[in-house]
Amino acid sequence: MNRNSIAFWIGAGLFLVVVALLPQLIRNEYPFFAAYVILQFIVLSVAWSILGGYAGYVNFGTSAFFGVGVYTAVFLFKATGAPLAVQLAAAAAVGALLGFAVGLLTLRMQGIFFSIATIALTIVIETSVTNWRFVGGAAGIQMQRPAVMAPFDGYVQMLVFVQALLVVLAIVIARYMQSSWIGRGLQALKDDELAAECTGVPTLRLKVLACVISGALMCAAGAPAAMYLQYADPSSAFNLNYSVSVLAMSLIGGTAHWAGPVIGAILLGTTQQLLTVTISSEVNLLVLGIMLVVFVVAAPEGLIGLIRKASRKRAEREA
Amino acid sequence: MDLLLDAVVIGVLLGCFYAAVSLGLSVSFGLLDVPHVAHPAFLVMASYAVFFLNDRFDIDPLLAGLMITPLLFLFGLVAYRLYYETFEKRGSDAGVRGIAFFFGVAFIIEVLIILQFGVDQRSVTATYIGKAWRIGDMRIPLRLLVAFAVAAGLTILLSLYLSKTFMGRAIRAVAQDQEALRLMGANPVKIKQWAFGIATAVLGIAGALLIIVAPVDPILDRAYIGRTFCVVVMAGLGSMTGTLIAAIILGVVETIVLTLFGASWAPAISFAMLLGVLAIRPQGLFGRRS
Amino acid sequence: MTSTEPELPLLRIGGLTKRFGGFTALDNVSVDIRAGERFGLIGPNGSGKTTLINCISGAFRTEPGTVLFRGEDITPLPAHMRTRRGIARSFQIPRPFKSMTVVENLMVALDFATVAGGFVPAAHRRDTVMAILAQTGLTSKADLPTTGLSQVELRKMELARAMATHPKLLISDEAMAGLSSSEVDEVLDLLIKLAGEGITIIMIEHIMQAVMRFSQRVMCLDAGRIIALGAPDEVMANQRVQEAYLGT
Amino acid sequence: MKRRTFLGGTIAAAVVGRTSGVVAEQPPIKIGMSMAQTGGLAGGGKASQLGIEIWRDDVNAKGGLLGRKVELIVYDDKSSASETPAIYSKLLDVDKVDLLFAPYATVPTAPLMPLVKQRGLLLMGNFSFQVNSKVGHDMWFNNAPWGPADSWAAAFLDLGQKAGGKTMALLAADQEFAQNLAVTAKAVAKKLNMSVVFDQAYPPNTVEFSGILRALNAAKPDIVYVASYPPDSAGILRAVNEIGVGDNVKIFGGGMVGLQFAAVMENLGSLLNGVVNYNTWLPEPNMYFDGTKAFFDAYTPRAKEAKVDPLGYYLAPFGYASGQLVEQAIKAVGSLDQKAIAKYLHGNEHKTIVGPIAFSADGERKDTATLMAQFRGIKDKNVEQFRSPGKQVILFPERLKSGELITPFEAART
Repeated sequence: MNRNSIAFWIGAGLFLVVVALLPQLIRNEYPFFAAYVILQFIVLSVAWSILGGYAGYVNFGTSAFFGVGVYTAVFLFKATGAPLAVQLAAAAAVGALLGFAVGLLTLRMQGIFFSIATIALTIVIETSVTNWRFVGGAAGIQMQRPAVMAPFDGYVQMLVFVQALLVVLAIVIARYMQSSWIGRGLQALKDDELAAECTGVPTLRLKVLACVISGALMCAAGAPAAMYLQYADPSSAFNLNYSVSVLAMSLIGGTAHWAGPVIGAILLGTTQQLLTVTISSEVNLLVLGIMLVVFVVAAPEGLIGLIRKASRKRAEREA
Repeated sequence: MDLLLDAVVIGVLLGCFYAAVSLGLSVSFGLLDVPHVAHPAFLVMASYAVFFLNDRFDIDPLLAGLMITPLLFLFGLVAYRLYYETFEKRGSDAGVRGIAFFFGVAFIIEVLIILQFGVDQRSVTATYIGKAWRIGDMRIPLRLLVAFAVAAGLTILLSLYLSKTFMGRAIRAVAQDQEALRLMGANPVKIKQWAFGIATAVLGIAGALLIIVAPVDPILDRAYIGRTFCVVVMAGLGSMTGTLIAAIILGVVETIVLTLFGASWAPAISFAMLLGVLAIRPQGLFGRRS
Repeated sequence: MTSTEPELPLLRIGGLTKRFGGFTALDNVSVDIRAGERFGLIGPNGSGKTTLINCISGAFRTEPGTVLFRGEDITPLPAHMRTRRGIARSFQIPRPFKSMTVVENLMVALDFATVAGGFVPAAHRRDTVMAILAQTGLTSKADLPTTGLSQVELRKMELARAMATHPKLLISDEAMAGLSSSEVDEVLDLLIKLAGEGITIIMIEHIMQAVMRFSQRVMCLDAGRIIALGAPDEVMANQRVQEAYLGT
Repeated sequence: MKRRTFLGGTIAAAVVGRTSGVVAEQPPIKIGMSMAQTGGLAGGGKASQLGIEIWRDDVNAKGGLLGRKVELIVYDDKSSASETPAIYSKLLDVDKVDLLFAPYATVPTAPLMPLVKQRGLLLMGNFSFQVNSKVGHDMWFNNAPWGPADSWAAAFLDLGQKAGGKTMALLAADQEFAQNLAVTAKAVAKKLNMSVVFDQAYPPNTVEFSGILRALNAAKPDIVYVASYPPDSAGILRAVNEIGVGDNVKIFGGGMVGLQFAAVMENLGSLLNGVVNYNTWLPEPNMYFDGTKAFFDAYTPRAKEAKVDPLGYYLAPFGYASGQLVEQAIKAVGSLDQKAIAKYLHGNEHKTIVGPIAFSADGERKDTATLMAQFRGIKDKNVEQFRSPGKQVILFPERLKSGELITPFEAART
C-alpha cells in the first residue's frame, strides 16, 4: 500500500468517525437534514460518474434508479416491515439487476442513443410505479419510521451515518475502478470503442459491469429516502431534478477522477441548499442553469481539470 | 369499433402535431448530431412569443408564428455559433458536455419565461380553437386539423428543401461526410450553422401549434424532451418523412391506449415502444445508417 | 489457387460475404494465410480490403462465411476475444486512446489482451511496455500524451499497442499512408523486424514499392472479389489487377 | 424593477420583520413555512403567501400579537416533497420559529406530518387533502373548507342524483390529489347506489383529450365527475366544447383544479359555462363576512404588483384566515404555548374572513364549506367579469347557496 492509499483510508475512517460523533457535538437537527441531502447527491454523482465519466455513457435515468431504490424500500417496508439494512441491500440488488438489464438492452447503442433509452426507461418505470396501487400509486404513501436503533439518538442522524457509509463505499469502488484495469478499460472504450475492442477490451461486458455497479449504488442511495421523507410519491421520487443535478454535479466537478463528482456534489449541493434558504425563488433554477453553461464552456474538464492545470503550471514554474 | 376508428383519426392528427414539434430536432439532432435537449425549451419560448403577439395585438397565432420565424432563424444562427465555438471546434467529448450545456440553456429559458410571464399557463384565441368539424357521428377538433395541415405542409416543405435546393443537399451531405464537403470547397461549419438556423426557425410555426393545441406553461418543455427525442430516434436520424411517420405512430398508439385501454399506461406504452425500436433496430425505422 | 500445405494454416477464411444494405462489400472470399507469412493485401479504394480485415478482427459480423484461426472457428467471437486469441490490428486512420499517454495505451493491451497467456506481473509491466517501445523506437515518447505525437509516431504507437497484445497475427491497415518516403521505410523496417520474430503479418498498402519489398504473397481485391493471389511480381503482372488500378 | 419583484416576494417578508424597530424591545413572533415559488404548485403557493402576508401586515398595524411584531419566514419548496423536511428543520432548529404554517398542497405537506407529530408541534395546514388521516396528529388544523373526506364527492353526486342522474363517469388525473378524490367518489357512488360506467385515470402531460372524451361519451353517463389538474382542466373543457358530452349528462365537473385560477378562467372564457365545480370562496352575497371586503381591497393591487393571481379567491383569503385563527388563539391563550393554542382551536368556533370555522378531532373542518358552483354567462377574454356575483352560482352548501342547478349540462352551456 502506497502513501496515497494510506492517506485515503485514514481520511475515509476519520470522515466516518466524525459523522458518527457529530450528533454528540451538534444538537441542532437542521445540519443533518442538509447533510443528508448533500451526501445523497455525492453517492449519486460518484455512482453516475462510474458509467457517465469513466465510460462516457450519459445516463439520463438517474431518477429512474433513485426512484426504484425508494420504492424497493417502500415495498419491503410495507410488505414485511424489513429494517433499513435489508431495505438498502435489497435496493442495491434490484439496482444491480436493473443496471444489468438496461446495460444489456441499451449499451450496444452509441452514446446518445443510450441516453435517450434511459429517458424512455425512466418514464416507463415511473408509469409502472404510478399504476402500482400496493405502494400507494399516484397518491403517494405515508410511512411511520420505526424506533431508532442504538447507538443513534435520532433517526435523521442515523440516516446521515448510513448515507455517509454509502459515500465511502461509492468512493472506494470508484477509486478502485479508476486505478485498476477496469478503469483503464473504461477509459479506453470512452476514447475509442473499436480500438479498445481490438486491443482486447471486452467493451460490452465492461460497460454492463459499470452500469450494474452504478445502478446498484444509485438505488442504494435512494433507499433511505423513503425513511428520510416518511413519504413517497412517484413524481417526487422520479423527479427529473435528480438526473439533471447529478449530471451537473459530475461535470462541474470533473469526471476524470473520483474526487471530481465529490467536489461537484458538495459545491452544487451546498449551493442549492443555501439558495433554498436564502433567495428561495426561481432564481435558484437560474443559478443551476448558468453554472451548467459557464462550467461546461469555461472549464470543460471541471474543477478537477482546473486544479490539475494549476498544479501542472506550478510544477512547470518550479522546474 | 367506432371508438377505435375515432382513436386512430385523432391519433393521426395528434401525431402530425408531434411531427411538427419534432421536425426541428430531426434536423439539429438527426442531421447535425447536436444533442439539442433545449429544443423543447426553444419551442416553448416560441409559444410564449406567439402568446405575446396574440394577447397584445390580437394577431392570429399562426401568423404570429410566421412573424417570429426570421427572429428565430437568427437566434438559431447565434446559438449554433456559440455551440460550435465552445464544443465542436474543441472536439473532444462534446456529447456529454453538449447535453449539459443545453440543459443549462433550457433552465435559463424557463426562468426568463417565468420572470416575464409568470408561472400561470397561457393560451391563445383564434377562430379555429374550440370548434369541431363534424363528419357523420365523428367530431374532429378544428385545431387538430390545423395542426395536421400545417405539420404536413411543413414536412413536405422541409423535405423538398433538403432534397431540391443546393443548400439543402449540402446540409444532407454535411451530415454524411464533412471531409468530402470540405474538398468540394464548401465550409461545413457555415452549412451546419445555416441548418441549425433552419431547425430553429421551424419552431416559429411549431410553437404556434403547441399553444394552439393546448395551453402552455413555463416548464412544459420537460414533458416534450422525451416525446421529441422519441420521435426523432424512432424515425431514424434525419429523415423528415420518417419523422412524420414515427410521430403518427406515436400519436396513434398513445391515443389508442389512452382511449381504449388503461389511460394511465399511455406514456409507458409509447416509450416502451421506443425502447423496443432501439433494441431491435437501433438505426430507427427509417434510418440512414446501416 | 488454394494452398496445398499439409499443416493447418494460421488463418483460414472460407466463403466470406458481407453486405451493407444492397451493397455487397465482400463476395465469397476464401483464402488461407500460413503461419509466419508476410502477406500483402492490395486493391483500389472501396474494393473491400478494410471490410475484410474488419471481418477478420471481428469489428463486423459476417453472415455467410467462416473465419478459422489456428484451427478454431472464431466466426461467432467478438473482436476482443479474437484479440486475446492473437489477432491484432492497426487502423487506417490512427485511433489512439486520446486521453492516455503512450505507456498507458500499451498498458490497456497488457491488461486485457494477455488474459489467455496469464497476467504480466505488476513489477514487470512497465519493463514489458518499455521493451516494446524500444523496439518501435518510441522510448523517448513513453510518457507523453498521444495528442503530442506526430503522424509517423502515431502509426508506430498503434503497431506497438498491437504488439503489446502479444499477437500471432498482426494486421496493418495502411500504416504508411501519408508518410514521407523515409518514414515509410522506418515503418516498413519495423514490420519486417516484427515478422522476423515469427509474427504473421497481413499488410494493406497502396504504396506498391512497400508491398513488393515486404510481401511473400500478395492478394488483390476488386469489388469484393479476389482477382489475383500469388507471388508479388505475378500479381503485379496480372492484367486484371492493372485494369482495376487504372480503372479507378 | 423586475429584480425587485422576484426577490421581493419571498425575502422581503423576513427583511421587513427584522428591520422594523417599532416594537424593538420584544423579539418578533416568527412564523415559518415553505411555499412553492417554482414548479407546478407555484401559482397557488404565491397567492396563498400573499394572503398570509396581508394578515401579517394587518396584525402588525394593530400592534402585533402579545405586543410583539409578527414576522414570516418563507422558503421555496419547489413544489416537491423532498425539499420540505430540510426546510422545516431549518425553520425549527436554526430560525427558531414560534409557529409553523404548512406549505400549499398535499405533497409537500405529507413528509412534515410525522415530523410535527414526533416533536409535538402545531401545524396550520394549507389546502392539503386528508394528509392527517393516517398520522392522527391532534395538533394539525387545515384551513381549507373540505371537511369530512367524502363530503366533496357527496356534494357533487348529490346534486347529480337530485337532477335525475343514475350513472357516473369518473375521469381523474393519475396524480396524487386527483386520485384521492377519485377513491372517495367511488365510495360515495356505492353508497348512493350509483353505477360507475366509466373509470379512467389519465397520465400527467396528456396533450389531447378528444379521444378519451369519446370513450367517456360511449359509456353514456348521467353524471361526469372530473378530478383534474390545471393544464388538463383546460384541455378537457376544450375537448368538451368540441366533441360534446351528450344530452343525457346532467352535471359535469366536480374536482377540476385550475378553474379557480384567474389565468385559466380568463383563457377558457365561455367554455366554462355550465360546468359545476368545487370552489372555496366566491363573490356571492352569502360569502362576505367581517373583513372579507377589506381583504380583497388590499389583495387586488398587491397581487397585480407581484404578478400573482389577480382574483385570488381560491387560496389567498384562507391564508389570511390561517393567520386569524392563530391570532385569536394566541390572544385567548395569552402565550405561544402550542398545546394550549391547539386546545383552544379545537374547543371553539372562530370568526374569519371566510366565515366561521370549527374543527373536528382530526383537524379538518367540522362541516364542509366546500362550494359547488356553476359557471354562468361567462364571456371570453375578460378577467374582470369574475368579480361580479352571478358568474359562479353557489349550489352547495345549503347555507351559502345563491341559486339552483341548471340541468342538463348542455342546456346550461348556452
